[in-house]
This record gives sequence, structure tokens and C-alpha cells, in this order.
Amino acid sequence: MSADACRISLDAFEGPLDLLLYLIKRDELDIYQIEAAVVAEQYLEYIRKALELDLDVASEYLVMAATLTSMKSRALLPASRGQEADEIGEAEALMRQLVLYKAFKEIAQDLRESEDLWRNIFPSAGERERWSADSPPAIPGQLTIIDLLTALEELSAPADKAPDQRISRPVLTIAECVEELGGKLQTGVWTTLSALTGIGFGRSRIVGFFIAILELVRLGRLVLRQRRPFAEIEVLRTEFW
Amino acid sequence: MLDRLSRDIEALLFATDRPLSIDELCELTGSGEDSVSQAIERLKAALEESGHSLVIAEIAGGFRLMTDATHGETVAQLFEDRRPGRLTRAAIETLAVVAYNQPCTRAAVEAVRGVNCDSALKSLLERNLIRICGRQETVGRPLTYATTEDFLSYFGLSDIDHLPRRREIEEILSTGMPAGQDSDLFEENRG
Amino acid sequence: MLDRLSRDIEALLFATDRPLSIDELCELTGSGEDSVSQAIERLKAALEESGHSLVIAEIAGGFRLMTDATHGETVAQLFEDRRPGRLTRAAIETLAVVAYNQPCTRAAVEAVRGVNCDSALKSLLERNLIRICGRQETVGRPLTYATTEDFLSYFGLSDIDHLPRRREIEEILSTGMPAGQDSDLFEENRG
Repeated sequence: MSADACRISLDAFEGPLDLLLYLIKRDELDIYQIEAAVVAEQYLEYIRKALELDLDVASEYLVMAATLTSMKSRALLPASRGQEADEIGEAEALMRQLVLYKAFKEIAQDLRESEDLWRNIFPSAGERERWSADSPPAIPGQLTIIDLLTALEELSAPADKAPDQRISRPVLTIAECVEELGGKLQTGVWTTLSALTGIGFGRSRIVGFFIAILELVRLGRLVLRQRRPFAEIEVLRTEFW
Repeated sequence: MLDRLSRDIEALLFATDRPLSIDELCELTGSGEDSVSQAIERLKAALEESGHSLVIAEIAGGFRLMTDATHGETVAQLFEDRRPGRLTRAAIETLAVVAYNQPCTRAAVEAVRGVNCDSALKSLLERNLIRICGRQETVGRPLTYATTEDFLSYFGLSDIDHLPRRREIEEILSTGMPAGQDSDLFEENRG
Repeated sequence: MLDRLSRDIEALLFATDRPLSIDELCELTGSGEDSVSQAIERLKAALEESGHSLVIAEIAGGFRLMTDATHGETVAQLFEDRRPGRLTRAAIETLAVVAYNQPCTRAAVEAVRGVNCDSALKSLLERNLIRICGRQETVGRPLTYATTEDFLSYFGLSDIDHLPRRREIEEILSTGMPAGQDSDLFEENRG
């Protein structure tokens, strides 16, 4: 990937599907015959460059990275019983999702053209003021539920911000994962992944941490171990942190 | 055929929601006063000649396109049974409180809003957005209010249960901090 | 010269603040459907012939007089400070999904777009291009969204059924919406 291509920041995309469509078009791939290994390679390469450029990468991109990595690794392994069907199902599901999203992107483009045209066409202001008596009640459509909700929200805003309210969560970026890891890991002490992410948090958070950890392993700042298949993954901070 | 300037002026006088003065028309079309005045005359003549129902009226120091008075009766029908006038801020707040707390007394609304709600309740009753639905069995047996069928149709709801819940309100109204795909998981923690 | 019925219709289409359907025009003018349709045609021809800047547009299930697009720049000056901006890409994509799947939940939109859609939905609700239309009778009873009349007017569509048909969408949606990425990824592992 050229340096220029990397400069297209992730901000230009409406999410992982949009980025995938861009890569498929760029590399002239066939959306109906996606080869997991090829697409995954391009996608991961793009995300890796974005991470190197210190761009914030939203967790949604990382979840897709994990999906593609899983598809890619399955594609490389010798097929076991039933696995081939899984693989096809997985690729098919992704293909359908991409085709659907692409269709909606095109519709959005058509709507955009209509918007540009109709923004330049104006109705008359109407003659309600001139012809109607000045009586109170309201016309449907003058007020929406949103007006009601906003009024309610503003009324209750200063009062109760009790701790049992919903936790709002911004999109987690890799940079944030790394920062949090730095705070939690002590040099020379093995720590489990679940202790780092916290139990009961979202999958995106786990994936985000996992990708951050892999990146830090690559840079030699962390060491990973897993005592047996499916055992807890453990992480050790090295002196190169 | 109308010239470009007359057409531009016609479009402006058609779309505007207030009379436009000659000065404003000059600025909007980038033309001089004489040209604009003459274009208005041509436009008047064209509308009259082909017998349109629209005329250029000179009111409140400006020009505006209007239906001519002979169509008054026809046009007035449009607005006969429909009721203009926006709800006031006080009325919207009061309505919101009643909708989410019904049945609910005047004192309860006033406790939330912190001000007297007499006139807001009265105007909501007049507009048939709320109704008196009973009395609360407490000291003084105050009247209680609830929303009406008209309230539902006004907001396009088929059931009062379709009003967004408080938690959903926060979700819809919270900006900048979108709830993630994992919102369901966060809620588990609360329980 | 325009006849009485055409003039009446012209006056109505000018004075109204929303599109008027053929049925409404019949009732308001006390004429039959054929007469009204023909009068509309005569009106269209008259406006075109004398080169007025006005056209009859068929939008949101009815007719309305509007300025023609060539005067857009001139007229837009009138509303410069209060015309809402173009929709963001996120908003317009979200709107596309809602339009083709209504009524539709937030989760369904997010499954198609693969990203959180809270703030896009919120801005569409604020601009009254979508509305809350009920709840889906599934776990959690999530709110459902649909497009509004303003949506049709905003994009110059005459009817929601007149959205161009898309084969891919129909095929894929007929076999069920795709699940969100999260569930795709983790369901395999559970299995």
C-alpha cells in the first residue's frame, strides 16, 4: 500500500463495511467471489497502517478485523469435518452484508442527488395567516415527540444524575486500550486478559484489547502465553515497554 | 415570454414569507431600482393577461405574491377546520410531564416544572391534548390529568405504550457519546 | 385565459402549506376527478407557455406549486440563515435503510451499516425526516422508525412506493436481515 493511500484516513469511511467496499473496488476484486485471505490481508494491512499513523481506530473496525482474521486462518488450515461448510457460510454472510450495504450506499447517492435538486425548489409560504381565524389548537406535525422528549430532558437535566443511570461509552480506540494496559500491567507480573478487560464488558472491548496486545507483542513490549488450548491468555510486560 | 429578471422576482415574491421591499429585491437580484420596478410591472401585466389567480400585492412597504380576493372562499376552506397557533414552551413541558406521569395532578406537574401551570393545563385541555381523568384520593382530592386519543393521533402513535421510555429518551437525546453495540451488556451489569 | 376551475386550483396550490391530493382538490373545488386532472394539465401548460418561474410539482402524495430549480440560487438567499444544511453521509445512509425497511429498529439499521447509528437517527428525528412509529414485539420491545411526509417532500418523491426498486435488497432482505457483526463473530465460537 502506498503512502498516499494510507493518508486516506478512516474518517473518510462510514465504518468497516465501507472500508471493505473501498478495498474491493480499489483492488478490482469480485464482491460475489470474495477470497477471505486476500480481503483480510488488505483490510488488516490498512488497519495496521492506520494504527502506525496513530489514527484513532474505532472498535467496530477491530471487530471486523477479528472476523476477517478468523476467516483467513480457517481458509489456511486443512479443512476438518463440517468446517468447509462453515467457511462457505461465513464468506457468504459477509458477501451478502457487503452487497446489501453497497446497494444502500447507491440509494443514499440517489437520495443525495434528489436532495441537491429539491433543496433548490421552493414552495410558497402558504396563506394560513391570511385566511384562518386566530384560534388556539395545534396542527399535527407542528410538534413531534422529540420536542416532548427534549422538554422533559431539559426539565430533569439539572436534578437527578444518579449513579444508576446508563453508562454512556465512547467508541474505544486502540490508543486508549494501550494507555489502559500501561496503567494496569506491572513489569514481570503475568496478568490474565480477562483481568485486564474486566469481566462482563463488551466484545468490542475484548477485541480492542486483544488487538492492542498483539500489536504490543509485535513491538516487543509484551509477551503472551497460553498454558493449553482455550486456557486464559496471560500477558507479561517486558522491559522494552 | 417573461424575461429573466421578472422570473427571478416572481420566484422571490412567491417563496418569501414576508413582503420584500424594492431595495431588497434589488439586492437579491443584483439589479437597479428602475429595472426592478419595470420588471414588477411586466410581471403584473403577465399575470393579469393570462388570467392567473395570483396577483402582486403591495403591503407593509413591500411586494408579495397573493391569491386574488375572488378566490378567498375557496382558499379559506383549506384552513377552516385546521387550527393554527403553536403550543407554547410551557404547554409543551406540561404536556411532556403529564404524558410520562399520567394520571397526574396539577401539583405534580408544578413540582417538576417549578412554576404555576394553570394556563398551560387550560390550553392543553382546550386543544383536547389532555383530559381530566379523575381525582386523587389524597387530601383535597385534587383533579388528575391524562392524555387523550387526540394526543395519540397528534403524535402519530397508536398506543400510549409506544411513547419512548425514559431510558430510550436518554439514548436518543445523548449526543457525542453514542451507546455502543454492547449496550445490552452494560445493562446486565446494572441489574 | 385560464378557466375558473384552473384558477381555483392554482389559488389552492399556492395558498396551501402542504401538498394537496386529487381527492382533496375535488372536494375543495366541488369538481370531479377528471375535470380536476384536466384543469391541472391546462394550468401546467399555461405556466410553461408564458415562461413563469413556477411549476406544479407532484410530491408527497399530492400537488403543490413550486419555483423551478433554475431560480434556486436566487430564492435560497431568502433563507440563507435558516435553511438546514445537507444531510451527512451517515444520516442519508441511515435514512435509506429506514425508507426501504420501515418500520425498522435501530438494531436493524446498525446491522446493515455495521456502525452505531444513534446520532444519525437523532438528527433525522430532529429534522422530522423519520418518526417513531411503534415498538417491535420482540425481546426488549425496541422502538421502530418510519419515514415521514417531510421525507417525501424533502426528496421530491410522490409516494413511498415510488422509491426505485432494488433487486439485491429485496432478495437479501427476504431471507432475513444480516445479524450484527458481533453476533456473527461470537456465535461461531459458542457453537
